[in-house]
Amino acid sequence: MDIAIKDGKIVKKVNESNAKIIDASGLTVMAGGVDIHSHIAGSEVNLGRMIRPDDHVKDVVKKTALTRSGTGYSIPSTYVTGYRYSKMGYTTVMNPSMAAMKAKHAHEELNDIPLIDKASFTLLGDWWFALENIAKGDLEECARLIAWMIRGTRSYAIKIVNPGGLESWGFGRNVHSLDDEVPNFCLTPRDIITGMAKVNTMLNMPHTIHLHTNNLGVPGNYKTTIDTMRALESVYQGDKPIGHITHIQFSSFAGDSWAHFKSGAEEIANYLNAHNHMTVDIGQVTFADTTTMTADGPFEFALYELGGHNKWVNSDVETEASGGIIPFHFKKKNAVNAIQWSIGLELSLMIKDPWKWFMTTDHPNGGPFFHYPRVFAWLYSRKAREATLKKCNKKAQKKSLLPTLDREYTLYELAIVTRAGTAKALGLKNKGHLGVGAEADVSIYNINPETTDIAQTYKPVRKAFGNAAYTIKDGEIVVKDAEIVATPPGRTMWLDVQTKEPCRIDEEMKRKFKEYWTIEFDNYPVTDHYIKVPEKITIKASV
Amino acid sequence: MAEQKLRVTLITGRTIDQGVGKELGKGSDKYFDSVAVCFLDPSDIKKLGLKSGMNVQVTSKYGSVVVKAKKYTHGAIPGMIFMPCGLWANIICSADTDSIGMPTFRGFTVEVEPAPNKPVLTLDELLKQEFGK
Amino acid sequence: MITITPKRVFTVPVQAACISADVFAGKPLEEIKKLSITEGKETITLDDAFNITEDKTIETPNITLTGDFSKVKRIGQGMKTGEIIINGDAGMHTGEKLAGGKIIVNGNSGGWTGSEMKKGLIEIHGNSGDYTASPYRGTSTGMKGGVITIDGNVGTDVGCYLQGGIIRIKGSAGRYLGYHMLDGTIFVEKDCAIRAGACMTGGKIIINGTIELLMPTFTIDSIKPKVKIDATQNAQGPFYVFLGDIAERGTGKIFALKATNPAFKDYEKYL
Amino acid sequence: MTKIIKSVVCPICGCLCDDLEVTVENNEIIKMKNGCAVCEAKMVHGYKSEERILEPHIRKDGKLVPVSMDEAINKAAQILTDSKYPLLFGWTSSASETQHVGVELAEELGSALDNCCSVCHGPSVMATQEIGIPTATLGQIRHRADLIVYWACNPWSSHPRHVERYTAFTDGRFEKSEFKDYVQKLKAKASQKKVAATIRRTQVRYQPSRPQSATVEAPPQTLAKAGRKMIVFDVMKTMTAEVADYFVKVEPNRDYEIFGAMRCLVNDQELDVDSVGGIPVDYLKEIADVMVNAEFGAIFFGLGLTQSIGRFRNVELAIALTRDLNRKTKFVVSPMRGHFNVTGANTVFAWQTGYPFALDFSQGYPQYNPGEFTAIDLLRREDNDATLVISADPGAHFPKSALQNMMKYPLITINPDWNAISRLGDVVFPTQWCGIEQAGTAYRMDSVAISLKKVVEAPKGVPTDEEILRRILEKVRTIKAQKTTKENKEPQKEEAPKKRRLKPQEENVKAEGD
Repeated sequence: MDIAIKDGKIVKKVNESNAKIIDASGLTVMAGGVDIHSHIAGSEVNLGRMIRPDDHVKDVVKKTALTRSGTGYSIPSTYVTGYRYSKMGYTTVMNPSMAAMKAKHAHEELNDIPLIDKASFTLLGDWWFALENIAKGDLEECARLIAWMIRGTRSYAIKIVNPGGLESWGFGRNVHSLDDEVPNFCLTPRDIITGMAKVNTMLNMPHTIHLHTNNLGVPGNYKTTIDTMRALESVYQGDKPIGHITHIQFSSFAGDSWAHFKSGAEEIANYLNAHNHMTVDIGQVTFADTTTMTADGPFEFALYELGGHNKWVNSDVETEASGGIIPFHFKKKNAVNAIQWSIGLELSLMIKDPWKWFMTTDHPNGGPFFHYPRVFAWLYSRKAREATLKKCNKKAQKKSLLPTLDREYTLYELAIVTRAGTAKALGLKNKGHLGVGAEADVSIYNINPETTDIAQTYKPVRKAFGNAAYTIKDGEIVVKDAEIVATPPGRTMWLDVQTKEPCRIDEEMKRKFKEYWTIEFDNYPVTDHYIKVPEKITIKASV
Repeated sequence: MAEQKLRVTLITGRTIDQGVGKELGKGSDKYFDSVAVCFLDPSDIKKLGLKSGMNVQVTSKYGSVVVKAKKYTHGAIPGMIFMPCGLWANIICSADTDSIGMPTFRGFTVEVEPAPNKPVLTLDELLKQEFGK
Repeated sequence: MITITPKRVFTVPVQAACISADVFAGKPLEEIKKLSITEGKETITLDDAFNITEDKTIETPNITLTGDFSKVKRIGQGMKTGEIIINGDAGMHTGEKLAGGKIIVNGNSGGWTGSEMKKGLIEIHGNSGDYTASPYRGTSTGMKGGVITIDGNVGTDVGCYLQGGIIRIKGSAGRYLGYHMLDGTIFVEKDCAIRAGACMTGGKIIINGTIELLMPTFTIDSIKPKVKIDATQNAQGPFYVFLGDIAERGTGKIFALKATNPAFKDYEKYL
Repeated sequence: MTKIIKSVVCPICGCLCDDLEVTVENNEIIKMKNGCAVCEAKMVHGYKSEERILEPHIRKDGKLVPVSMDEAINKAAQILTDSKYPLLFGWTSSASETQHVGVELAEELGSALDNCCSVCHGPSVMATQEIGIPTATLGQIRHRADLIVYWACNPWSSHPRHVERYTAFTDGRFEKSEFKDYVQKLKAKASQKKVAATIRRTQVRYQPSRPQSATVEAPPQTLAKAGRKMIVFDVMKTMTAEVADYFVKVEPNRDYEIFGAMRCLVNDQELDVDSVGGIPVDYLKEIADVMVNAEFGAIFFGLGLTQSIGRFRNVELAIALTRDLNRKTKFVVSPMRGHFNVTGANTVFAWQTGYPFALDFSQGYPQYNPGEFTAIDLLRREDNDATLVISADPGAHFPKSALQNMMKYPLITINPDWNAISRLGDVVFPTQWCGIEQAGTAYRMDSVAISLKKVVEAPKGVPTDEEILRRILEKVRTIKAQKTTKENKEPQKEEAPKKRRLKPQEENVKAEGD
């Protein structure tokens, strides 16, 4: 089968006499990878970079005639991020956690990440304007405000992190269940989640709400996670998913304490197999000396209090969010870490429908994104899983369900959980596939699908996934034989959500604005100046 | 009986006048007036037999500079002098950083003495004298 | 033995991690000459900057450096075996991450000498700079083993995050000696500046001279007649023994010679 | 023609107040509302002073003479490429867009790259690298903080609107301004009545007698009141200290010991000493209690910590204290980042290279080490043989010996006016005032990006610093290309170095999972 590319799009056919022809016979061809959740830019990410010279010094990248220099390891510098994604055949990455107030910073950084298309999700779950309107029951006004915010921050989706918990963290507290009251705001996490899901539907957003659950990282939290999914059942209209739980591995813990820590993967997988209103991504642990970072400030503090960490960053953002960073070394010999690794894979293997779950490491939380090939190997090769499990903590080995799971992913399934499924969940119609009309983002790997038993020879296949034979971005060859050969900037996608009537930007709102933020109303929104190559997507909302 | 010299701890820092002066321009009179000065505790001024506005010479291991003496009015600072950050103060500061990039700008011992006959050099004069440019 | 002397006075820093017995081992002289180093921003060969000769009759030391190497950084970095003698001053990061072998500096040594060292011996017959035996920025695992001896004085922040091994200082020590150390021994024969042992959680610092000021976060434990420096040697007291840093809930020990620290008499009331 | 421009950002200190109202008449700012005295000095007067550089200059026979822009660019590029190891320093009064080009230039040159952070809050950044930092944006503090501690800083002088915009004298959602109280206090000189009422309201019982200190006042009973309180620690009483509820006078260079002691007291541990840094331990105990009892506390610290003995270790312990306090209540700590866009320089450098300042590109990749690649240390050791200073004035803010070493080699400067360093330059470029004549982005002290506005046109022929840098970069590339072709034409003595391949990442990074 031939794939024809013209003007950056996939077309039916081209005139072969003056076309460049790539002979991909005996190779694996996929659409460019689409990452649904990877912290690659923004204030938080950069603070993580800033506090880890010890991490950078062990992974340095030299300047070449074409490419810029930089550093890794767990949070690579911007240029290196682009290069490394591209070398894995990824062409689109979602930056899932952007504080609205710091959106300009995120966009400035995204501009410096070449070779990939990107978009950001704005943290809105604890935004005072949203909380006040949800508490009042005025979801329509809430929707209009959120539309204004999505536009104003040049963002792509609604991100909700530990709803209610971040606001509580303002005074050093947290919420512990869906029905705890959020101090000072007369509402509960349940109200926020369901309210936001309804708002998301009203706005006809291409992606669902992108949810980081309450109680993340707490033993026994799988119950909260199932409660969260149940709460959203009522919003489901039977057509398409209405919620996405991100890095669900961190929300699938069973056991009542760290000492009795175990996997809640089976319960979560069973629920997801029986319901169609949710999608999830995993947040797979890859055993690395990495840097955890999340807007979930209280979680990071709790993690810090477990001990053994030398650095703790907390960064609250007024009226909107919080954040935390801790360098973290996931070790195979640590029982909890090893069980976490197992949970991620158990979920991946037990959720039957590959269109319901997606592969992420929650970069850099579970491990840096350039460890994806390792995760692929664990998915497509039981042998690879066994090899790693053998090196894990004995207690974790005993508790792991992995020996009972025979499933081995095919290349097709792998393509779903890394591009087709993610593109669909994100509502990116022209990405994630190679049909006519799709963007010409193609990755070609040196894997012969007909002659290779990928499960048995997992190591060379893993290597091939990390070193694309070709990556084509918008019809341009950007990687050849794992070498960067061109560095186009990549686009930043953002939504222009058009509501029937705009939100009331009246004196009252401006007064409140002045009261709530320390930036002037006029100076708050992100302007066009901040996006080097924009791709505006216009959406008509139903409110 | 007035003393010849006092050994004091030097503190440097910002003042609002220095801030205004630097923004008006490094060559401005305001900058000169607000930076080529040294604030002393009234008791130390008395010890040296000075009057506010008289010139003093401040000397450290690293250099020596003549500035105008002024009274510190916010609170007692016996045994300390305060100089607004700027070229005059930096003449007597050390480039020793303890290997972290930050020079020693404050908290070290200097000697201060009356210098009624020595002029306070202007920015240009001081640059010429110290750097020959 | 390879002998290296500078061809000129260096005006900009030279990074020469390749000057190491491991790297030279088994290489013919011509190949050694072609090893690449940087002088400022320029990449040059070892030969461009140094006169290099070989004397096959001498086995140890493997490398002798003669002249002013104070601008030459990273000599013997990560070396596992062999011996380097520097007759002159050595630059920064000398013997960084040393994993074995021996480096002798007959002169002064720059900052970060023996940083993150694991094994081996560094002898400095002069002074040593700031951050001797201390790790890189942001790293909380320091020197793990081996011995560093310094005949002269040391700068500030020496032995930070020390996890093992011995640092012997015949002269005086600067501020923040043994900052945040977890284990290991530091022995200072002369005086010690302020904030010794700040944030330490383990290990011992022995000071035969005067401590300028003890951190208030240390609490007196006892008075001991002597203390063990290593398997073969004791320091003769009596010593005041302080425990700390209590702000870090640490159990590190500072041994301060009673005779030279009369200021600590006040603490005796708590014994 | 008069126009009023609102929401203009002040390009002076780390507060980046963005509520200025500027009146422009005939391309000239004639009036400004809302700004502080320093802001007014720059925005209304300083930017148009006679000290403005209007054309490039080159030093010929010891005298600076005007030259064409092309000549100056060529000369600067030549100096930088001829130099074995140049230093690029400054960046703090430039927009982040300019800083962005700066990193590219440094990378191309293989030079050292440092920003003014190394002589102001570099130690704060380094402390963060050692133990992290619990911090917050300024609005969070405005809304919630009922205890504000200014440690070794004097915002009244260095950040004049900090108190009124972000802390004690501002109304937040949960905490209200203490300004009226302060005015009352001034009027009534802390009237007896109020103190009595405060004691009635509080249940804290005071010890009947406390040890006396000659230099430090005892904690006032008003520290136990509800609502916002402000404590100032400093070596000398300042204007900020005068508006505070309590001023604690600290012995110079003893902050570290005090932080250590405070940590123990917050953790309910006993000390073997009676006073620390000139402060009786009993006073410190009361202060520790006030901290623990706060709903939300904020510590702001300034150059008094970063420039006195201990430097980043002082900050490290300030952060450690804050961290300990978070086990009991909510506390944040924040450096009073000073100059204009110094935070932006850290931010931009960090996202491009991983490191915030003290960079070196001589190895082809970024290296970082304060003490090794910081400007003062490089100058102290005389490591560089050429310097480019952009949008900063080390001439007025570096110690003499460092400057003397800098003067031994060619110096290129890019600054809008004849500040001290421009006067010392060998190639002197004029440039626009960023934030007045040039738009762009700056980062506030809490690393919030804010867009600067262009309110007036720059004088004719004066380019932006970004443009100058781009032209120098372009010229440097041309000269380098010429050099390579020249070298290639000469008979080759040795093999050309092999084209460096980016290693496949599997080898590049230590693989742990298998």
